Amino acid sequence: MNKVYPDAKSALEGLTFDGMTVMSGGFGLCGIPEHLIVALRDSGAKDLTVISNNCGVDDFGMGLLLQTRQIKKMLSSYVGENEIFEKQYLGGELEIEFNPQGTLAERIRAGGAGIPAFFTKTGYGTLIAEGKETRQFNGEWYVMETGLVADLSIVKAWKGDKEGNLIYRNTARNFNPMMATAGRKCVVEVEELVEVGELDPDRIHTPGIFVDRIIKGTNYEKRIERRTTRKKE
Amino acid sequence: MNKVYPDAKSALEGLTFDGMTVMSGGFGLCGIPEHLIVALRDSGAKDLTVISNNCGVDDFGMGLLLQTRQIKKMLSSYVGENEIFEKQYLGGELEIEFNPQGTLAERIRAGGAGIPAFFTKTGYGTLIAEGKETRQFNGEWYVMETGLVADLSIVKAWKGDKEGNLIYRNTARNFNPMMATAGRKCVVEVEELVEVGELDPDRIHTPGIFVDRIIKGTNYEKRIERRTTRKKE
Amino acid sequence: MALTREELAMRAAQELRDGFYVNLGIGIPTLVANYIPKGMEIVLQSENGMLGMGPFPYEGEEDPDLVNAGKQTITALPGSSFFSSADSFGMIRGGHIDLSILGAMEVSEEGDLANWMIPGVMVKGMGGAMDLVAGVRRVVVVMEHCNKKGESKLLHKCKLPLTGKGCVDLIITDIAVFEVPGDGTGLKLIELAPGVTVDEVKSKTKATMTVSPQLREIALA
Amino acid sequence: MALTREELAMRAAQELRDGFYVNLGIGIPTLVANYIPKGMEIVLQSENGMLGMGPFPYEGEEDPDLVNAGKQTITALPGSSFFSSADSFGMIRGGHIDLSILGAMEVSEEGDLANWMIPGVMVKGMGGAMDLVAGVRRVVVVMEHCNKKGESKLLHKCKLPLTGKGCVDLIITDIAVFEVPGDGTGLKLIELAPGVTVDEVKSKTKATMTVSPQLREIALA
Repeated sequence: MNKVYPDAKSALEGLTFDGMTVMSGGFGLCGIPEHLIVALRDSGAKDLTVISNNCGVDDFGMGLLLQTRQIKKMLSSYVGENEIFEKQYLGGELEIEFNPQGTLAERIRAGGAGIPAFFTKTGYGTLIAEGKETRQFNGEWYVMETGLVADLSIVKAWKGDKEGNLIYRNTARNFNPMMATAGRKCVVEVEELVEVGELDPDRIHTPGIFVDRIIKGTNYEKRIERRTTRKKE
Repeated sequence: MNKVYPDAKSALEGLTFDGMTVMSGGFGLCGIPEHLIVALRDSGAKDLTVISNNCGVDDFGMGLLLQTRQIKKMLSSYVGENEIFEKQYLGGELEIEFNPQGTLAERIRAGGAGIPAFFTKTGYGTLIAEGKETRQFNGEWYVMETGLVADLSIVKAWKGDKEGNLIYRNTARNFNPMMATAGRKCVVEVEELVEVGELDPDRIHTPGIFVDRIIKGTNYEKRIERRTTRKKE
Repeated sequence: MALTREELAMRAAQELRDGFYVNLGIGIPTLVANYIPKGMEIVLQSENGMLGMGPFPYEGEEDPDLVNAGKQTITALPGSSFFSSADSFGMIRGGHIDLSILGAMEVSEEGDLANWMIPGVMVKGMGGAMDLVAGVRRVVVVMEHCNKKGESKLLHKCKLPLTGKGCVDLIITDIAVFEVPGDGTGLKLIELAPGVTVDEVKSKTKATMTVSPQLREIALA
Repeated sequence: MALTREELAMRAAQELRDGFYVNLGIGIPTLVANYIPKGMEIVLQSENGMLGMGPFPYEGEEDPDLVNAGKQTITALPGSSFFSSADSFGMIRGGHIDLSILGAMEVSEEGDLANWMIPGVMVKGMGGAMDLVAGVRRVVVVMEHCNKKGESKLLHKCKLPLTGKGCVDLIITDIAVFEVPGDGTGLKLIELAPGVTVDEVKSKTKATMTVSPQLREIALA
């Protein structure tokens, strides 16, 4: 069972189709599967529903699929960094379903863990709860939210082995581990691909069982969205 | 904010009371907080509701609290290794609520994560679903289960730092990480207590935010329940 | 001739496919690990929180922090990973395990399974069995065809409390193999142990059953 | 005299307690980190998946894999930990964060908060704000008392779509500090900015309010 593919294009081959749902890891531009996003664009698949906390910027990350008008609908918690997004949204070309960030994260985790629905306090009494079942537990009100799954998850990790065991780095972990569990197919890109057995089994964040295909990405841009620094004193 | 206590007895001081609910980590005898269990026994707190996957053996682990009749009720998935248990149960002294192991794990995780209820396929159409709400999602039937919290969680980790950041080892992880999140108070014992900053932040399984008190245990027995080996050829 | 425990395990091992992630129950299912075909990559899951379960340790190398779901000391393999019980059962419930092989006390013609509780006898608990049968993609039961009293363990309806409803996909007994279509037609006999006749199976089976046109002998080579 | 942004942050910092785990919103709340009293141990959470957020990196030491919830490059500290967004919001929703300090567009006299959406204007999303106000034990709002048109941001009822219902515990504005009893009595004025009168606050506040018998001047030393 070889899971290793030579590049992003080959790794997505046969897995993309029009109208599909795709989960894409990352928070802002941090920890996004930058090569797989390009390959997804190049696949030409259109009318995509994309589940991703944000939608990249105009010329990087998921923004690339806005440029080509491949996205029909986004499920996100925040999309403020993207002018093309705004234009397509206001023009009625793009649909958006806002989810509170924690609800989004939990819905994906639930989808991967076989939980079709759960209750959360988040959003009770707000627009988010409209049309959803609400219920009291122990005197407090909660909203029922459903699990999310996707046809395909694209995930970025730091290190991976050939079995698909993954380790993330710093805050680039974010949505990637849950998305790895919630895609019917999961394709991963890593900066470093090692032999099976090289990763400490207690350190693995995502076990290989969730990973169908893996590539070693090269020439990572890893663009920084808001470079903030302090001066050396 | 000092979280470090000199020993198990002092670490439980002021946290135990009659009729309380206690979560105790471990699977069988693997990864149980063996010193905190002894301290809990010595605290004399009685009429305890204990949430623990198993109930130890007659003379080790949670079995010690059966000897002293401190347990009123157990929530477990399997209690087959314990004769005192059987005697007290059949004698009507001890109540038991069986939970499927995955449902138990998820209920604890939910309790710690602010989720009062969720749906699972597990147990649908069985005794476990009796009296519980059942519901269809996407054509399949699910059972609603509720989140669990406890007055106190006692947890065993391998390494910890003085802030309470924890790392578990091998399959001794089991129920410990979720229980750490689901106790109103959480007390931890570790085999190795290190300075803050010594643990790799990407390796930490339980962040210190969940830990109220921590001790370094000594003279671990770490009893093996079923020693199975193969011969060297 | 009824199959031996080892032969049952050999037959069950034929359900493995390259790349499968598999959970094996206690007893005969555990023996299946000894019959993984050479060159086939199988990763064994232990529901207490491990993928990549290896063989028992050598004497003197037992690690109290490394046990399987049967609480036996085991070893890790290259590529193993450890995780919490919540993550482990998320994996199981979420349908990520390809195959579960486990024992049974009773199976009904609709694939209901009973293997955790006998009323009137001290109940030890279901452990992870209910989660496994509900969540794993394919559930294979391996068991004796009849109980100690000689009564069929294959029934119209289970008498014992259920572990799962309509969850069994395949039943391997010491005399026959059945598919479970779960469509109201009952069990479908697809294989016979060497020397066993359809009539013998029918006489020992208290469940509605059909016989596959492709009925063949269990292959044990 | 209305408080400056820095003074607002100084006042908000008085809500910190030793050992607190705290989430700071974008804008003025971020400045609170500069006023943590010496010797007090505060751990800052960043909801994208980090505890123990440190200061901005030195120039040239920015790490694209290390950003805060505002997507700014930051640093880690000894004792930091990283985790997934699901674990991060489990922490938040589960009530493990002691204090959240965040900005607002409107707050109602019952502690309803609006800070994510203006109908008719392009909506960027709520990010983690709804989760924070629903889950964190104590929610402190720091904001200008009036909006750019000079209208009160403290209202009987929020006009804007809510971020959370009855979630605010304390409101710190540039002219006053209010507790939110949430019991139908309205906001309770407890502190005034230097030189500000109760009448001035009343004239600028479109919410039911009471005045605490212990009313005092905001301490900024």
